[in-house]
Amino acid sequence: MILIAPCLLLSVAVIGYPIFDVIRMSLFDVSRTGMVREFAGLTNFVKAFADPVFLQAARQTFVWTVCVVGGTLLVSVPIALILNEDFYGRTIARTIVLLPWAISLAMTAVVWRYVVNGDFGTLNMTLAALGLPFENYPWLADARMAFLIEIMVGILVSVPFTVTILLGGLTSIPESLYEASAIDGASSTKKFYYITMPLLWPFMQIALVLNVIYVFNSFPIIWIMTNGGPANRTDILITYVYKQAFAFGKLGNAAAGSVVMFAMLLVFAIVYLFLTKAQGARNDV
Amino acid sequence: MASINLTNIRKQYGSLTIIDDINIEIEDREFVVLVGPSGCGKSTLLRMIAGLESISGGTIAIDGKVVNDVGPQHRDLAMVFQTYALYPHMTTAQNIGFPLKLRGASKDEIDRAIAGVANTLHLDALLDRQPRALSGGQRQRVAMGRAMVREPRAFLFDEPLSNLDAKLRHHMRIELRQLHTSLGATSIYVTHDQIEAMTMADRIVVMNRGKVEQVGTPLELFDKPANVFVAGFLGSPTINLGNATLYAADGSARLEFDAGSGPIDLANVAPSAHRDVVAGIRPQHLEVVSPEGAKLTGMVDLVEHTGCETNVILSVGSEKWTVQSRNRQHLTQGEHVGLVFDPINLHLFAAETKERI
Amino acid sequence: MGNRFLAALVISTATAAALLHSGSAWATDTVRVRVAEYSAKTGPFFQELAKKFNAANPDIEVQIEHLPWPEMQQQLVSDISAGTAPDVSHMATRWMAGFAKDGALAPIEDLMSPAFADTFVPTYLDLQKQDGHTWGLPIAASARGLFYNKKLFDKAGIAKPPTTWDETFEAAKKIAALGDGVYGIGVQGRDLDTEGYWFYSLWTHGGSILGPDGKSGFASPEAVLATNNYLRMIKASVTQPGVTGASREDLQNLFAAGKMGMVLSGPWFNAQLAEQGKDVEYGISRIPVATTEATYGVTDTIAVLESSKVKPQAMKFLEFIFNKENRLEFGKLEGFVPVLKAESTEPFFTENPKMSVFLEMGPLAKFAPLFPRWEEMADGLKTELSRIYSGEVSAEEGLKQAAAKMDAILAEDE
Amino acid sequence: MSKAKKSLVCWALLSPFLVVVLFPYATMLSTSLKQKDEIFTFHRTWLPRDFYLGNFAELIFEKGFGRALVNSLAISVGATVLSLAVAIPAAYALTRMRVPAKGALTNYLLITQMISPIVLIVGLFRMFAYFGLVNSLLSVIIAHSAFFMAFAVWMLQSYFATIPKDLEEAAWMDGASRFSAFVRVFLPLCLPGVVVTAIFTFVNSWNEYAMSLTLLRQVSQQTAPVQIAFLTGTLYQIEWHLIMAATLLASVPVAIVFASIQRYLIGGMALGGVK
Repeated sequence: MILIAPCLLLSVAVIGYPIFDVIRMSLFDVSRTGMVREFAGLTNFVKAFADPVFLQAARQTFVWTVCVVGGTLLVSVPIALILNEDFYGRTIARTIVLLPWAISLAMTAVVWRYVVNGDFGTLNMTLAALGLPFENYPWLADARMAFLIEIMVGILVSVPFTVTILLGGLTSIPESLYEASAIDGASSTKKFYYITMPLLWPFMQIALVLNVIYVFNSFPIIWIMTNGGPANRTDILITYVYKQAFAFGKLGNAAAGSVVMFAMLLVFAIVYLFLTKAQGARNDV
Repeated sequence: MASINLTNIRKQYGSLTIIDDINIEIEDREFVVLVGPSGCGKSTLLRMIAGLESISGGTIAIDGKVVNDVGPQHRDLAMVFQTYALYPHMTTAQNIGFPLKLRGASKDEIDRAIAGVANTLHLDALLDRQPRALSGGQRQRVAMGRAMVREPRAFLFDEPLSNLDAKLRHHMRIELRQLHTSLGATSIYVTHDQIEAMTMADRIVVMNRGKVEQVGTPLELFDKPANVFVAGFLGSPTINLGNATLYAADGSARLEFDAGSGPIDLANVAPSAHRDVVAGIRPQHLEVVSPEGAKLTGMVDLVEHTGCETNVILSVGSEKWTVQSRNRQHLTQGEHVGLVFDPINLHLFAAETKERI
Repeated sequence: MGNRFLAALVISTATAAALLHSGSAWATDTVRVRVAEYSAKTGPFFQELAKKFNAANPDIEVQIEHLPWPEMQQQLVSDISAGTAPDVSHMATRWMAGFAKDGALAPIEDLMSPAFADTFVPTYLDLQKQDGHTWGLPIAASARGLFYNKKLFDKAGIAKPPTTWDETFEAAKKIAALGDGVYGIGVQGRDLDTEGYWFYSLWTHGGSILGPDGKSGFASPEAVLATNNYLRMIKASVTQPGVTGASREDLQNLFAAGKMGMVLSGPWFNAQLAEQGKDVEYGISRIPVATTEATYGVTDTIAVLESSKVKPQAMKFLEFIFNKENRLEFGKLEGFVPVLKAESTEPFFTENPKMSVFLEMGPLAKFAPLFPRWEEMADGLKTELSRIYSGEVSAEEGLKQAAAKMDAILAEDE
Repeated sequence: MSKAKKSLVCWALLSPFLVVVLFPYATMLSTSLKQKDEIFTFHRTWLPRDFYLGNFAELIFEKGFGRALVNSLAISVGATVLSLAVAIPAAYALTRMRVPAKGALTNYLLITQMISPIVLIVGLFRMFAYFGLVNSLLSVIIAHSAFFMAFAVWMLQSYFATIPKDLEEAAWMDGASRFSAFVRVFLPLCLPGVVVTAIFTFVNSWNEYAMSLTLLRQVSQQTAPVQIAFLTGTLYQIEWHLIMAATLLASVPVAIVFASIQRYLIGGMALGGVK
């Protein structure tokens, strides 16, 4: 008990109060300077749901989270498999794969904003040098393209963490299983399908849950690269909430939005726990 | 060295009772083996003695002093774990010296003690190795050395040989027993292997489902098992059991197997009223004869040759029985044979309580 | 009244203390001043000013905190809500109304002497007033003009800078026809000041932000014309590609690289061009006109916060900042137009054609309204402009939406 | 397949991703070696005019970026130490002891991870201001520890679970107190896990922006990411040459740490196998 107390105390003290503060603000009329005025019931929530931009941001958050997390797993699994092989220069390759982790998200976003700049960015410079028609293509002007690029950057920065977890998982699969399956006549695809995937699955689950939480709440990439634009088409809930709070001074609305975001993740966590539990129960039978 | 007394020991997890009212008195210098099938609570009991598990009820006393609330580090017992639990980051010497180091012994003392133990256990050449560079037997020895180095009040062994191959296990059994003879230390030894129990123990405690079934010297238990469970647990191959009826006729006791034997006169049993029993006869006490005139017959299923002994597995009624004999038997599968035995070797248990009559 | 009494009390206490313990440390009043950075030079400039001020006023210690613009609002909100706000803070004038309405700012008309108030160009000081109080001082002011690349004009055979939007369009076409990755004119489509870029066209087409009926003027026929003015340029591909992806900074960079014929911007751009666009020969002319001549006037505000316990000392520092010498230096450094009458006659402004044009347009300047929720209205407008520029909706349709949003907010705040 | 051939295939398969990873680094390097007026020019080039190191010098000597790196280092080390100091005992208790309401506790820790610090920033700031902790590196250390601790607990827990319980029990039997068994036997064994967790916390803290920005207002206290943001945040022009140089400077130490402990990192993440 004494051992857990400091951890709990620190967490409750530092995070607990702000959480309480946000919930309180979501239920009150709040001035732009954070002064809590009269009780407002669910007005802030009603206002949030009545705002088409909020709903749009919610939809886009879904797309953003699914694409980034899904893309991350799709990219990470093959990379982890390759990095788990023994080949010349593996240490270097592993280090390079980890590199995006070494820069903060905000800085990554700043650099990428420069990279994809139409006239001065290094991307168009390189593509043009390769003879491709991208002299001055404005990557961030079109909402769909901008969102796609942001998703790609989102994947890029999530890969190191995910690959690390998956590599940890791969190294924990005993070699004897592969030997056994080889004797049983399994081809390498079958080995992957029947041995690697099932044994890697718990690690993928961990990566999935944590990535969903991180990506759902990920702020800097979109904020810096497109600021939610053009026309709110790349807004996600967190950028929406931030604008409400600090650009428009609607702290109550922002708090309500934050609570809704939190509730969404909570529902995700509960569904996840429920599913894994159900699956666990099936496996036990 | 010490005596250890367990009085009304209980262990519960919620409504689940793991150890149910156990009383055992272990005398100073005694080698006691706790034996029973897996899950019977023997390891839990040992860990309770060690102080690694809390006690839900009853008292544990070492040398007459109740130690229920004394932590494992203060009970002055040594334990050898099934996995050996060698510290992977320490060398053999460091592993062995660790208990002394914790007690603040001087470096000289420690070195001397390590050298002494290493000498006894033939570990001298391995002192600088780390556990991962040792074989299973060597690891086992290091674990022993770590237990021995500080002359504890008692040794606790938790299936210490179960990870060794058969030959090594036999060898270590002898060594352990010799060690006990020379050290004369109180020892409690947990195993599921009845041969270990029989060969090593001064006294055996047979446990089943959290209860003590019987306590006694190996031969007492073998010769006079208190119930069907003990009879079935000790001895290899397993005792042959059959349902039978006991009754009195002509002033003497008679037994008739349900499998369809003729009446067998039992000279050494007092005649009693008609009752259902379980009768047991050890494979060594059975003999295969020709079926003619035999009171008990069976059909040969399989003949096993182990070299000096031959085991014949047969169907007797619905039961599978084994006959062990020193003579080579030339029998074929499906052959009908007769079985004879000296009634003096019969074990009789009440059918209802499964207790010895 | 109360303020004055307090001020008198504080000053007399401070004076008494100073007399008793002249030069001793405990008598100093700390004034925390927060400034946002226009450029990397802003912070150091104010640090230097504070050093000078502190040396001259041993009883006051000014501490400068400087922050990037994008973080200012968030930090100010956090600070005010936590009671750790500075005594003086820099802010955009458009935020001022909101903070004033919520009681976060101190009215300063009683803190400053009439003589000091009189040194300001009235237009800019008036912008800091609302509900009968003055809420701050105009720390920066700018008007906007048309920057044009002389070399590109020569190449395209354009004799003089355009004065009407039609001429501008023609010029842009000629420049764009030069090829080689050169664009005729920049149109801004994202981030800070996107709405401002649109106001240039709105006002010069005779439109206004707030209609005569007190409702949004975003959807007026003039506004539609103003929007179509840009739209025809976009459709004719005489602007940079990807208008909706281009921020003010992007346009300025293109101009500085010599890739853009014309861009509408403010005096600060001179400073950047001096550093980054050394090869670009450029001129600045008035904003092109359709029906009415106008420019966009923007000020930023430096205000004293209501929570400050050293308001008179804070004011003293403000007076120091706004002396002519310091203002002039600031103006030269960052390239803002004068806010002090005395500055306006300085040769730096009057004789430099790259500054004088902004000065001349000063009287024509129109300003964004001081609504507490202006940011929201502007954001709604920006969103619709972005849809219009990308061809997703027509000007009429998009502007109607933006106007509806503005009207809804106005109605809510009534 | 020979190892050489396999290596070729592996590199070939990885190359698309590696290019994407390295592209921004190449951009940073190229831009940071350019002078200010070279960045927005008519004819862009990858290669700088002359490899100009002045940006780095300007950053360190004029902008005080060295100071910011030191601040970042102090905060990251502090946050790592503090969060490990509370997370290790908690993770130990959760894996080794019967903790009442264990489920609720783990759920709570998961929940704290679900809320972005950005939406909590106002409340967080109010609280630190109330305790007078604004403008002190300590406050950021505390805030970082609180936010990164849950992940640390989670990671340590899964690592601790792989350490056989027997080993500590053996130590207790050998006469070690709980504490000394923990320090002498348990900790040395889970060192790889602890190191990996420490690295995670360190990197998270090193890169964290929002809390450092809000809680530290004095220029002398700024962390590296905050100072880089200041370079981007000026109103009228972004100092790309300095930003790229600063980003490079801030990421190189982390990259070197990654390279040197990379074996450890993946080994430590393998949640099994201390034998």
